[in-house]
Amino acid sequence: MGAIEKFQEVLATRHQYAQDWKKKHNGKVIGWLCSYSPVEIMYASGMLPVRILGSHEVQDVTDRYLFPTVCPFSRDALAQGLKGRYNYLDGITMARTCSHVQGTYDNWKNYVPTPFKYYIWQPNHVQSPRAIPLMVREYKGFIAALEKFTGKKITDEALNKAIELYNKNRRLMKQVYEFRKQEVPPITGAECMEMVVASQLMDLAEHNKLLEELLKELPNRKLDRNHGLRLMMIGSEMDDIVFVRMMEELGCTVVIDEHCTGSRYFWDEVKLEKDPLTDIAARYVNRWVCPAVSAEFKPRFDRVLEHAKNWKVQGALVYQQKFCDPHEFDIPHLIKMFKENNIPTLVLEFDVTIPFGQFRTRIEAFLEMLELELV
Amino acid sequence: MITAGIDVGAKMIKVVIVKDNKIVARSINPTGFEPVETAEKTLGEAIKQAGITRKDVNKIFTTGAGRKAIPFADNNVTEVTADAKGTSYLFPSVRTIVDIGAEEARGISSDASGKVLDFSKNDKCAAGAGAFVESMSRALEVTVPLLIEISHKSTKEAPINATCAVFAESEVVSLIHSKIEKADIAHAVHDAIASRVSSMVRRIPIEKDVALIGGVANNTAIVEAMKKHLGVEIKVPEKPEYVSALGAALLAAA
Amino acid sequence: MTTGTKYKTAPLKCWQKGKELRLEAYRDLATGHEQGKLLVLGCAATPYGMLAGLGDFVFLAGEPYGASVAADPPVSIPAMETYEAKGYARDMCGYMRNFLGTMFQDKYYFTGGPFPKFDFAWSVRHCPAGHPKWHQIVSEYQGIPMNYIDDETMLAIDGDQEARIEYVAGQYLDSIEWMEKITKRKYDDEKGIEAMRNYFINEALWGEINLLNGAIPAPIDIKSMFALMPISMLRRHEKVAIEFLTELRDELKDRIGSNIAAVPNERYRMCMLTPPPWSFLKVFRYLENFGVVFVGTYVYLINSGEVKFLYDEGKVVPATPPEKRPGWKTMKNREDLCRTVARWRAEHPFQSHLDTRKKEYVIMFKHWKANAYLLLINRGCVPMTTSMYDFQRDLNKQGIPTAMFEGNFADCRDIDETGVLDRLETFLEGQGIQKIQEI
Amino acid sequence: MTTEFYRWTENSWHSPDIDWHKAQTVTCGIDVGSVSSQAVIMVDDKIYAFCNTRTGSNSPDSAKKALSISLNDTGMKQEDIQYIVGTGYGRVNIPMAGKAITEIACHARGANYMGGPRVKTILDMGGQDLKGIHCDERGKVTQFLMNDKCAAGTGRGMEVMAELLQVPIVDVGKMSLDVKEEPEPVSSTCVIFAKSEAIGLLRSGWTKNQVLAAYCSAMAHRVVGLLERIGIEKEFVITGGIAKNIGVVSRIEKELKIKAMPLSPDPQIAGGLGAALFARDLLLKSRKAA
Ligand SMILES: Nc1ncnc2c1ncn2[C@@H]1O[C@H](COP(=O)(O)OP(=O)(O)O)[C@@H](O)[C@H]1O
Ligand SMILES: Nc1ncnc2c1ncn2[C@@H]1O[C@H](COP(=O)(O)OP(=O)(O)O)[C@@H](O)[C@H]1O
Ligand code: SF4
Ligand code: SF4
Ligand code: SF4
Repeated sequence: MGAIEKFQEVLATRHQYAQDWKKKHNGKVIGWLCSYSPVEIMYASGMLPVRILGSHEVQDVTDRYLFPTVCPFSRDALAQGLKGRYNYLDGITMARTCSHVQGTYDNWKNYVPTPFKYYIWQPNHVQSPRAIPLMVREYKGFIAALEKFTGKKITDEALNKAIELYNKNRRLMKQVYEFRKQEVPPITGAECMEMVVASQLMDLAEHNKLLEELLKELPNRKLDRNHGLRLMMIGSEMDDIVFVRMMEELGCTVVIDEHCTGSRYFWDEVKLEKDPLTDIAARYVNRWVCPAVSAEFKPRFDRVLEHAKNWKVQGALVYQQKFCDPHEFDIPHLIKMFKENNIPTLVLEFDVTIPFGQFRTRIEAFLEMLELELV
Repeated sequence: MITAGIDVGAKMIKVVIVKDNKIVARSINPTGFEPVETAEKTLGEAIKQAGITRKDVNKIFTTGAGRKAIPFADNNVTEVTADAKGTSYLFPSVRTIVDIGAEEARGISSDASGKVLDFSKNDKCAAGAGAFVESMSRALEVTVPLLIEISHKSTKEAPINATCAVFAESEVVSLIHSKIEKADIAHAVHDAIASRVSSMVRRIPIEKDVALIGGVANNTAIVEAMKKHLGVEIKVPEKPEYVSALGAALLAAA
Repeated sequence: MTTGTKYKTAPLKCWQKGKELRLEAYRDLATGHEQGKLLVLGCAATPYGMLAGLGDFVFLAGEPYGASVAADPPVSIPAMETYEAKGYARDMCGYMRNFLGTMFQDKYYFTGGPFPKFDFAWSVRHCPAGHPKWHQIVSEYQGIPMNYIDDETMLAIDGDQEARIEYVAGQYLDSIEWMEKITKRKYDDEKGIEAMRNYFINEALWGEINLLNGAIPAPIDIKSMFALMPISMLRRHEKVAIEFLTELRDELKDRIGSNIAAVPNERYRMCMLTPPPWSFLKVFRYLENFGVVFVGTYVYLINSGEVKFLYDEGKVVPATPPEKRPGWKTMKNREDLCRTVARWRAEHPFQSHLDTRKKEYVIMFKHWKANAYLLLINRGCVPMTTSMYDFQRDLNKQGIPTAMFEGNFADCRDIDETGVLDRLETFLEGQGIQKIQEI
Repeated sequence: MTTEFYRWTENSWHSPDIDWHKAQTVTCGIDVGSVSSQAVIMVDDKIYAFCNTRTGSNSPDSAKKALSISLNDTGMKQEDIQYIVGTGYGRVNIPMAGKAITEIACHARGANYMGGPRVKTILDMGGQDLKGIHCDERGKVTQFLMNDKCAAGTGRGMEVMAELLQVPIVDVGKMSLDVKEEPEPVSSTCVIFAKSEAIGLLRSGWTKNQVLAAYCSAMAHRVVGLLERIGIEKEFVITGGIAKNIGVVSRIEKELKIKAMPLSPDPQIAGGLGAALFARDLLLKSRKAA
């Protein structure tokens, strides 16, 4: 089985994977809810960190808990908990960011039987010089709670190891992203998405091995498909791989992304400057910012544009989860920025499930618009 | 004591006459644009059926969306109150009532005496009600009874993702294109409604027994799907569309 | 149904004075900038008294401004449409849409004239994502500097609360330096401290006034309170507000002493958790026909008043101004000021944690001797509604009846008035409350 | 079975003057929309025949039907058509089509043909969608926007209303203009709830015409809202079935303070026409390559 198939398999059997891991390592699994959750610390505690994601099926269990204008991503995630699919979790954590996911966390805490729960008070004024010192102290609280729960000390050594592992993972994934710069990318957007989402579900030691294999394979990999136009995907959370696959079949390739389940999540490494804890804190304060915690367009937009240029995109798919207000604020401004740089955009709004017919028409029309000559 | 309850629904007007705590007549007509006349006519039919005269009727209560428009009524009560009363008369053990009408669905939690403890209604979208079934039957080009019949024969799940009744129609068309069996689509339609209604009903506590009333309770495919979604047995009265009118008549006698 | 007792009513004596003060506050908003005062944009939870250190200022809180526009549909609808035409989403904060709409139209609501250019925007981040994002758009559009303090939910259960107070105090200190830099004015610590002192006193007074509605019959109804709220909202840093609120409080006490009611047929007392639908305040008048009196709303107390909750005893009492609390210092310098504000914000957040809020809701309900909660689900406000169903369940579990309706409270297009009245009537019917026939 | 008021008149036309036997190219565009299907036959660069019919529950059949109606009395047979492009909602399911192109590109192209190179903004109001489209002087799309959340303000919405009021849909526009006073525009954005609102208006004594006026105003207002987001240029046209509803169109023009440029022969065939034009391009290109 190739690396990509393995990622796909983990995605399809994520709950089984986590439970098998538990058995094999006689270990514990901790779920996390927002990409600001410090995975390094969780890993250093000996637990397997897994991201809590939805299943994109119609469900009718969350309305009782979350008002319908809470973003579908948050509702879908809570539904999984309410349906008992995450009953194997030993713990759950969430970094203070967006009030929608916060709703998921609050309700999870009260209505899903997960033994260990910890809310990390992530400073939301990331531009303040006061943020990193606070982050360090908040992480100390988290570490103390984890130590108490697992009965195991989290040493600097363990933290350093986790940093090394995650940094390596980030580096390797970035190398895979480099291949997407090629004129005929040897890997599709959907496959890359599978890779990144799998990194949020798997033991990284294993994921890294797969990445190394993949990197060996990529130089000679040829895809039997029409790669079409080069697109970028930008927006809030996005793990609807079925959708991306449908889209790429219409004659385009997603060559780069900027979203919470993709590059925005993993791009920044922990810079080794001071002690491990301060370094991790600095990463989560200075990382590629999510609009949920930023009141400045510029830092994010500059990076988005740089990505768009480096990967030579021909059009951008700007999307949001329905009702995702942090991103909705940015969208008109993002569109303006793209327009000023002659990159056409298509805006889509995602729900737990997607009416494929309508979306398909929009994407096809967008692709037709991008083609220089239709016929 | 003889009392009448008139349910002035979005689609149908229903009348029930109760004599000494017993149902003696029922009648129904499409509401149309002249609800007062229709109500008068429907009441007349019921009176005839009961073998009494208009003067014998001691009191008339109305309920339903158009309840305030009937000048000859003595008083009016909301559908929620009427539903709870009517259901508790038919099934004293019921604590949760689901009423699905043409355009509105409701969940009601009540006690043994038929007093309302809590309720919820669909606010935003009409996607989870009888009108949805009707527009789907049109999209599939089959009658409602046939839609229900084939729905029971379904063997596969098919998704309907759009919440809007109008958009769902085109999803149905695209399901037909993807060569999905009509039976499976019919099933999906009912499933979609049941899912939306259950979602709304879940906002109130669901306690046993559960009853389904309103015109749509005649639809056996919906009843099946509701059972599956709520995970409980569901009682359906005979002539479920008359329960609100019955409740109004009983309240008039109180 | 019996009609019940009929209470004596009398107009409020201080009403006229209140009206004048309110008009004065609005006038200031309209002309203050021309008189050389700084014009600062913020949000309702911003401790704007601190701005006094920079000299005279006019502070515009976005929410009450948005509410004023929203209450006036002929102005509000075109404003929101202007906003939408710019490509912004319709499902965002209703207050913001009204605010930005009039900004894009260049129509200042209070004057009808051009929309003012702010000197800067400075707020707390009371609504995760919301406010600073809103100001970001203003800042971009008007080319003005903005800054904010991240100080919400500091008492979240897990973690190091003292560290957060330091973090927040530090941000306040930094922001004073920032203000000095962008306004090129020297910050006078004395003045800032003085104004914040008034601010705290006014918050406590307004809180106390809200608590007085625990009396039966209620001495003041919610619509009058909404009318007087701008004084406590806009002028918290001023001595005149202290004088007025003291007078109001004393008058309410007198009314309680002589059994004077706000609504003659008080039969059923209700309270709320959120602000009302601004374009549909007549819902309260309608409910008076059922003998329903509204005695208060939780958000009232939280964003423009302060009370003290005694969780263990299940009680609520008037708040003491921070400096008088055991273990707190008298403010002498800028550090004291910032630390006091930070500590105070920790205890008096706009959004406390879910579990804390649940406790407070019940305490308020009992204090107000209410019969039911009216829960408004505001489609235009995520933080206030995310967990409304959860609250509802929790309240019901404790035997508290709840009536609920949804809509957007700052968007009249998104309130189904007939539907709402229908729901409320259904609810009251279930509670055995019927319209009072011919009083 | 009662009368189906939502049924608009199906129509077809063919040119008595063109002799297709001598043509260089004979191409066809078939637009299977959610509500209606059109086939447009082009002989060289001229419209030769078209028809407009209701879409059934299955798109291959609808396409076949549209094609055969447009061929009626022309002597032309399907084999005589050299290239067919499918468009519209059912485009992927048109067996005789050589290629499928979205209705967005086709409407722009068709509007460009009928309105000339000056056309900059196209408002397509069809059965289920509202589309605002910008195009260049060749009819190539440069930007577009579609409604998504709600079906209110679409042709199907209008059909629901026509049926409710038992007014033939073709008369809706005219009747809605025949009023002295009209109620406030229907406020509900939901088609289904709008229906209840309309019933309420009728019951409180407003006439059918007035209720229609209220609904047309509401629809026009929503459409203008969408158009404003994409921007409107003076050179603007309306395509799709609602272009035939004078009640909605005149209210849109009034709100925008610009008149839509007239489109002939029929604004509803813009999609099919665009498809036929693309078919011609494709045919010529393949000949060149060969
Ligand atoms: N025998 C039946 N089978 C299926 N659906 C039915 C049947 N009878 C009534 N209905 C549905 O019930 C709805 C009418 O229900 P009713 O409770 O009378 O509504 P309302 O009170 O809103 O007028 C209609 O949408 C109709 O399709
Ligand atoms: N002659 C007409 N007069 C008024 N309205 C019409 C007429 N013909 C069609 N319509 C309206 O146009 C709608 C269909 O639009 P159309 O563009 O043909 O839809 P689509 O292409 O999406 O199937 C109908 O629902 C109806 O409301
Ligand atoms: S989009 Fe932002 S707030 Fe939401 S989960 Fe991702 S990082 Fe967190
Ligand atoms: S940032 Fe957006 S997508 Fe992410 S949790 Fe918040 S609302 Fe949902
Ligand atoms: S989506 Fe459809 S059912 Fe829902 S509000 Fe809109 S028109 Fe109504």
